[in-house]
Amino acid sequence: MAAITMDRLTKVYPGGVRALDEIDLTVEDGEFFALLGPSGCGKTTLLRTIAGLEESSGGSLRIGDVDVTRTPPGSRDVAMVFQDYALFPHMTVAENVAYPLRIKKVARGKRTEKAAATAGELGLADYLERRPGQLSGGQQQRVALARAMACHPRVFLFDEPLSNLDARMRLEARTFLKRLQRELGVTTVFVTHDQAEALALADRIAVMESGRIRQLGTPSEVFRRPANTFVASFIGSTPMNLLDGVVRSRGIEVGGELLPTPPEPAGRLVDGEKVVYGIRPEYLVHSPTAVPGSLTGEVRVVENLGHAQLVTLEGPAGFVQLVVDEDTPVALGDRGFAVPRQDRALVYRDGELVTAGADPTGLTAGARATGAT
Amino acid sequence: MAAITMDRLTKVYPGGVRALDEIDLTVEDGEFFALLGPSGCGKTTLLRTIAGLEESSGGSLRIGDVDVTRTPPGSRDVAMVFQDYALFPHMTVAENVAYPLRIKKVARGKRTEKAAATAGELGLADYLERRPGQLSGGQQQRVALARAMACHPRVFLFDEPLSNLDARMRLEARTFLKRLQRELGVTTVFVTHDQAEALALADRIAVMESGRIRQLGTPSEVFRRPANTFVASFIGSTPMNLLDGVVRSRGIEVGGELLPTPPEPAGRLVDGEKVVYGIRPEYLVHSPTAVPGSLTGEVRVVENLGHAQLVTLEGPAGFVQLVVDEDTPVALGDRGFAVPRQDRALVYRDGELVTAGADPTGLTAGARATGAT
Amino acid sequence: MNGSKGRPLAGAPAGRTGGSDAAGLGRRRAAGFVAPAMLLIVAFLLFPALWTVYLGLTDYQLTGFAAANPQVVGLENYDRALGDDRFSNSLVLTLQFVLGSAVLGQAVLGFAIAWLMRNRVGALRRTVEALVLLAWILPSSVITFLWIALLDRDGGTLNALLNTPGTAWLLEYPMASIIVFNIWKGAAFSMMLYAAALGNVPPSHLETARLAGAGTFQQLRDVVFPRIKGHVLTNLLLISLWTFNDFTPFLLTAGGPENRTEIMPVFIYRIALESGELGFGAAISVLMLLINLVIALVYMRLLRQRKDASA
Amino acid sequence: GSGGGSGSDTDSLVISANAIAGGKNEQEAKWIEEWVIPNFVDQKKEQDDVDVSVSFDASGVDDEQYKTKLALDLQGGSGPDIMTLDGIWIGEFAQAGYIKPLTEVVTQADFWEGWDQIPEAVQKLGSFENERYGIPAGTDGRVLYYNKDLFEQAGLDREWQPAGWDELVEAAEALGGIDGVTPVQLNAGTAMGEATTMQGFLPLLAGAGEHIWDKGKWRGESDAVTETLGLYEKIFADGLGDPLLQQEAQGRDKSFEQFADGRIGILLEGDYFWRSVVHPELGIAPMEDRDEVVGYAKIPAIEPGKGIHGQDFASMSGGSARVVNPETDNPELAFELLTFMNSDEALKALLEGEARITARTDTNADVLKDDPMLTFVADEVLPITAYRPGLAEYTRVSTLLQEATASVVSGSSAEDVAASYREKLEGVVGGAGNISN
Amino acid sequence: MTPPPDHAAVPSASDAAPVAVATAPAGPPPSDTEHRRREAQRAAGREGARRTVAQIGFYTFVSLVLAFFSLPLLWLAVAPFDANPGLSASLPEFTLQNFQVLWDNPYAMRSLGNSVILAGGTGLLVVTFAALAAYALSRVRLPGRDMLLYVLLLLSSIVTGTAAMVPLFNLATELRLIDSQLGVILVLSGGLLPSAIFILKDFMDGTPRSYEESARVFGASPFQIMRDIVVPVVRPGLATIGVWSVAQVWGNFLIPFLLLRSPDQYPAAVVMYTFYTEGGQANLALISTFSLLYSVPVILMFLFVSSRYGFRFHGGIKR
Ligand SMILES: Nc1ncnc2c1ncn2[C@@H]1O[C@H](COP(=O)(O)OP(=O)(O)OP(=O)(O)O)[C@@H](O)[C@H]1O
Ligand SMILES: Nc1ncnc2c1ncn2[C@@H]1O[C@H](COP(=O)(O)OP(=O)(O)OP(=O)(O)O)[C@@H](O)[C@H]1O
Ligand SMILES: [Mg+2]
Ligand SMILES: [Mg+2]
Repeated sequence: MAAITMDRLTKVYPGGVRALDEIDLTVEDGEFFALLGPSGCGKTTLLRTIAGLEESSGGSLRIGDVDVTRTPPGSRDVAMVFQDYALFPHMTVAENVAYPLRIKKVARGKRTEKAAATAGELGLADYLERRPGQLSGGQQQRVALARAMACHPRVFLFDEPLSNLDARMRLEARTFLKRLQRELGVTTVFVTHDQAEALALADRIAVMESGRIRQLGTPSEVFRRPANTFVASFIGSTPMNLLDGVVRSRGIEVGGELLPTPPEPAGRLVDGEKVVYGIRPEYLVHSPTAVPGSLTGEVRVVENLGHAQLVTLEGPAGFVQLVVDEDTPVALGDRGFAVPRQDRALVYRDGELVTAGADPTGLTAGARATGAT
Repeated sequence: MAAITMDRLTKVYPGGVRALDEIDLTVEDGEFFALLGPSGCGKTTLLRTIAGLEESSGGSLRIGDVDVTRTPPGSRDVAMVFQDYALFPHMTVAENVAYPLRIKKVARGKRTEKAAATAGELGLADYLERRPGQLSGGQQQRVALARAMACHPRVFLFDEPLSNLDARMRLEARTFLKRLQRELGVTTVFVTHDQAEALALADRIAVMESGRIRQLGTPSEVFRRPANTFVASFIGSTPMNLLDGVVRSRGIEVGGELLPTPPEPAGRLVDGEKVVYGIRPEYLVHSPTAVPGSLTGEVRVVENLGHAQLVTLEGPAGFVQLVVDEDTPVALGDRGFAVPRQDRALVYRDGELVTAGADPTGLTAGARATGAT
Repeated sequence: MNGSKGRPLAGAPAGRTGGSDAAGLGRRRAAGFVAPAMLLIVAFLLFPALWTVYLGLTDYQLTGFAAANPQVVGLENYDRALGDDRFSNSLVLTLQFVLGSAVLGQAVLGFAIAWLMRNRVGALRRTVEALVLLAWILPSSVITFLWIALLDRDGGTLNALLNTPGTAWLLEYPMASIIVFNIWKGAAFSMMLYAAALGNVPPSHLETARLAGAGTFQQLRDVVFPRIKGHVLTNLLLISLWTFNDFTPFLLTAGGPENRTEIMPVFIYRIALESGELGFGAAISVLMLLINLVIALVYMRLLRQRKDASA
Repeated sequence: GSGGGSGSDTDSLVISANAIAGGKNEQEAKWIEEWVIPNFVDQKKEQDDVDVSVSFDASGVDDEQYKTKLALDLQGGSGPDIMTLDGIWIGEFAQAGYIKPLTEVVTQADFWEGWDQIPEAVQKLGSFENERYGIPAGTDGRVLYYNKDLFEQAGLDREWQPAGWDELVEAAEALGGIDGVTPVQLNAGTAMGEATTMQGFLPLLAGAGEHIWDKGKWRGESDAVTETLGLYEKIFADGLGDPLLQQEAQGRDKSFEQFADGRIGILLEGDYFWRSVVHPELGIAPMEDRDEVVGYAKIPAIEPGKGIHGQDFASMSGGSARVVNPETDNPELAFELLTFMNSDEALKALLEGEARITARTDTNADVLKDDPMLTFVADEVLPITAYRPGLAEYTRVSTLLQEATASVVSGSSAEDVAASYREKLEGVVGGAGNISN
Repeated sequence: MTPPPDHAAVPSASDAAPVAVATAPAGPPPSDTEHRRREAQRAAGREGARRTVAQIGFYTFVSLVLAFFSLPLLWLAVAPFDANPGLSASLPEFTLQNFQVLWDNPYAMRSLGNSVILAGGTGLLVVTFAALAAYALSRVRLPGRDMLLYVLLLLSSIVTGTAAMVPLFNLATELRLIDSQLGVILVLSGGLLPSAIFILKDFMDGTPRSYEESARVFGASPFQIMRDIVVPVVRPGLATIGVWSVAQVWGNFLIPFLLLRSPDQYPAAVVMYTFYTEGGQANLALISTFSLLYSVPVILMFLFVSSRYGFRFHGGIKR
């Protein structure tokens, strides 16, 4: 009923910036969908186009069964939470939450009641008479959510709602948001530039770059099998090691070492061709002593990740990062060896993942298929 | 030589807010020291007091061998990088970097040369003639660093320098900063509210709460053995599970289950007393089937952490979070069991860690000892 | 009002106006918002102003034959004005007045107060601001009496205070007196504007300069001024225009002694009201407008330079 | 009424004057509101059984502002039915067509019996180019005041009437012998404003035989003008007057004080000086022994018989006149009210027993009989007096004259000043064609 | 005079070789420490002195400002209660007689009411219309918008002068606005609007777009957005403009004098001129007392507005 279907949706700003470039995408009903990408890639533009705050320059947009491409924002039945929450500073929490109802001409008594109920659900019952300036960031965020929920929209749009919170609160808010969306079951599009947030929250993720979607898939698809080096370097709380390599008959030569060819692309590589060997720091196993088929280097930086350490080695293959258990002693200047987990290594040719079959971007088949349902 | 020694340093703001409450602390020469704590705990105040931007209300402050308690900021030989970088928008990168030298009346030719050299070290050679508005966040941060470095201060002060960067850039910048500080060897105090950043970067960490230091130690000390529940709940990329328990003769009863008493506090507990049982999500092992001595509950939320999943169980002990391997299938609504790693579990009595001996806060012995060197 | 009919129509042009049109106003509705103000402005400002420009081309007088039969005399009035010593005298005086009281006086004093009070809260700041603002909002006819009493030669408060009995400030230092008077009267606007502007200067910028060892003057030069240049120019533009058109000094000195304070609005008042030469007066008003225009252009030029510089 | 008028069902009239209750010229305002209006309305009711309504537009502002407002009203074809105008505005208002000769407005205009009570010379106050525009409301006259005690001290007669300017200068020179006394205060310069022209230059010029405006032309560099400036030169160059006093903004007030203090010998002023300045009780510079010490004499012509109209003496007068708006809906009724306001009875009601020169001889005879000075002005001065030209250019010419005297006072020669005056005059009155020599 | 702080403690390190990398940890000679300590002490001493001087300077300046701005007001506080006020603020011979006289004056008290009507009406009109116009101009890009504002600003200087009185008067006559307070309000509003729009536009430019967008997503119409969101948010600006325009009207003499006929309608500014004698001398007793009464409403308004809405500018031309 409230799926969002974009068909060749395009947005060109007056200055000529092509912020959305023929986006084909379907967000399923009830799905928690994350838009991820670097600054300026068009995430906000896409969200605003769905909300109707920007008029599309081409293509069409449907929410549920209705074509809303030309519908003004107030009639699209969507609610948006802005990065700065956009709480009205002169209204109390109760008034803020009730505002959409006021616009919809709900009688005063009824809307006060409803606003109080919604705010109550989000644990704001004690703050109804405060003004936004008197609330902490996390509370403000909940007010913004309550306001978005108050008029039971068919779609939630969140533009980086967590980025204003401090690190600690962000974690709590994220869990809260996830649980809330599960309970309400409202289709949700969530913009972020923090990949950890996207991975943690989303049912599916679209990774964007300069107005286009570079990969579409579930968090684990995107995390485990980034469709291209762009996505690979973008996803993961520690960036993936992307190392230049040359295909040899018995493996892939990286920085002078021969590493075993991963199973998937195995049959699809040509001897002597240049590829990029991708392996996440989490999938490199540390060894203090030389091991054949491993990457090596001198320990340059050790960063504490809490229960583990991120070690940066500098060696013939360049910088290589790997995650080492907290109990393993690693000292600066030591020589270290990193053994790749074969089943997790990926190979990119011309920036694209070399795969066994189906399109890893999830774009052609996936999007079309879901679009057709 | 350029250690920073604070002796009962106190700052009371005109309104009566006691932002620093008799801080005793020594930051060693060349150390990378992180100040961590929730918003409003006094981190910025401490930094600004070191810089001389706030006048202390009591106590003394030494940089190196010199008492600088009453010295004006311009004469303390410290450099500060602000959260917003504070780059002068009307000056080019070169002019920005040269600004401290200009104030110190270094001749034009010499200071241009020096500024260019410093900027060059930070990879800014190509941007010397640009203005800050034309640079990306990461580049701006490097300009701010270059400006701070330009006059070779004895101390660097950083106030959340990374919080304006997007998540991806933050990771890169963090590694860069760490390497730079290593090379320069300048005493550095770094304020953050992001514990992951503090853990990754710092030689030592002070965790603050309302103007006081609650724990002082290396990242792994602070991570593994938080001295009190405040620090425990603050440190860690996923918050520690802090569960109410009662001491029994054969273990600690948490949510009806009897968990083995961790070895350290073992002899120090009294039967029947109420304690808090602390265990990090990373140190809980998941089991789909019932295991004795485990915490149990229904799976409520599953968050993808990339190579792992954060699972929230709701059970008799309340909410329990644990980290589960990415390959382990966990479905919402399933029943799950979490087995604590005994050697990592902690016990808190009245909010304080029950330990085998030495003061875990690192404050009394630790601080004094370092202060005396 | 919120009925579904008409909405898609209204929404369509709204979107096209670009990102800054956050409320989806659209040009048509925007025109509707502007219309009432424009209507009043056209009727009671534009139309009389154009009429005045026309009057400036005639020999129209309030009374006499020229009132019955005004003749279009072309640029004669302008010719006469430009050759008139009184006009050039009043132009020079006006420039002194504007420069002294607005550009130097109000702007500098207003800035000084705003700067020194920027970090203050509480009674002191409120008192200072209230007094300064009071001078701004009291009616001119009242404050001129206050100043006449202050500057009076026998028994005036100032003479009593400075122990300079018998000094006739308004006669001996007429220009200085009205300049000081106008500073007193108008510093509030600059103070408020600069207080707001200084609020926009990030403290971290000032502190960076302090850490580098910069003194107050260097902080102002390197950090504050570049940052608030736009406000400075808005402020100068408005207070210059207002001071240029300020008639209040007439109530204090009546243009005297010996026309030594006959600034342009006073000159026009005398021409138009005392001599009834409305055509000539209108021509001088137009000349005054042109001088204002030149000043505005100079300011805007500076403004544009600033834009280029920060681009 | 016409412009300011209310509904036209009943006959209604509006009176306007620069007077307001509780403020400026309160006496006149109260008189109109409390005496004129009720009495006139009653009278109409009783005599003609007509209901009329009369209202009063009060204002209390500078004369220029009042004039401007009236002019704006009149140029738009509206305005009050009856208005008080300063005598010197009559000409410029007439030229602008704002007001019309009374005979053109009201058929009965010439048949008012009051005209007989107003001297010909005084009627000029409400006239322009020999046409009556309004009825003069009151007038004044200028004389030479002198301090009898000082005269005695200088060895002069206590009773003094100079016959020519020589005698004036002689007396001044005699007074010059007394320490700390300024022999003559002859208003000059721009700080004195119109007082320089009215209580200085113009009466002297009349004594030299000329009007400043005559037969449609302004006087330029004529002999009389030069001679008048010459007198200034004589007085101020020879130290008979105090040049500094002429430059101060409060110079006129100060000269009054000095006269009252016995520090000025001779002073040219209007009867206002007698009534309101040195009046023992009401004056702003009161002289308790005014009646004994202050003498007054007519202003002499340069030589006997050389004044205007061949007079031996000269003076200038001012005052206001009440005028009927030509656009009024009820001209006859308005004129009736006008004459009512200028009846003997009405004027006496206005004065409330105070001594003041009115336009009417019969009234003056009654109200002035206890005041020898005002009687002197009414009897001796008014018949020989002159009025300023009521033209739009007059104020500007007056300013030029003030500037001219200022130059003489500060040391320029009368001839040079006269020449440059003439040059500037051309610019002000629209070319040499409007100037006579 | 204190020495300029620029010389304060130039650390010797800044003159050292520009190789900070690796050299820093190598301990500098002990004399350097000694030098630093001396420098630091000297700097601290100078800082102390500088601070003292700065404090003294600050309070001197503030006292001067307070004196400068309050001295002229002294007369207003004293003269009205003086039986024989002169132009000096001497100790009064206390009386309330002047107030009694004014109370009995037929126009004085009423004129204050008229002033309130004129100023209030104009203030309301200017604030409302300027807010609408400034909002639209701030949000919708019209070609030549800035130019238009500048031109109007300049033209307003003609119309507020005396030379334009004939056109204004004739216009009012044609529109039958003579002797009507509405006429005065309209004419004054026309002159004040350009400056008001100019200043208010800055305020409008400063409001975050996201407020409006979020209301818009809820379906609020532009008018509702303006009423519910923008107006409350820029309230300090509106208050500022309101006070400003009221103060402008409150002191305006010429326009109400020219356009009004019946003294019953005169505002205080006009009535104030009537307290002069026939000879043009001011009746100081009445004028001072009336000045006080005349000032009280604006002062009250100012206090009300500043305590209620704050009274400040945002400002300036941005971007
Ligand atoms: N109103 C506008 N006019 C012109 N160009 C615009 C406008 N808004 C955005 N853009 C441009 O469109 C592109 C996409 O912008 P958008 O705000 O959608 O990026 P984003 O992915 O949300 O970035 P961020 O993470 O920084 O918020 C950018 O290049 C931006 O400069
Ligand atoms: N200038 C000031 N006047 C009065 N109180 C202040 C001032 N600056 C800070 N405070 C108060 O002092 C306390 C400590 O503030 P501080 O800025 O040091 O916190 P912080 O740890 O840096 O917080 P954050 O993470 O939000 O930056 C807070 O309670 C704050 O409200
Ligand atoms: Mg965005
Ligand atoms: Mg802080």
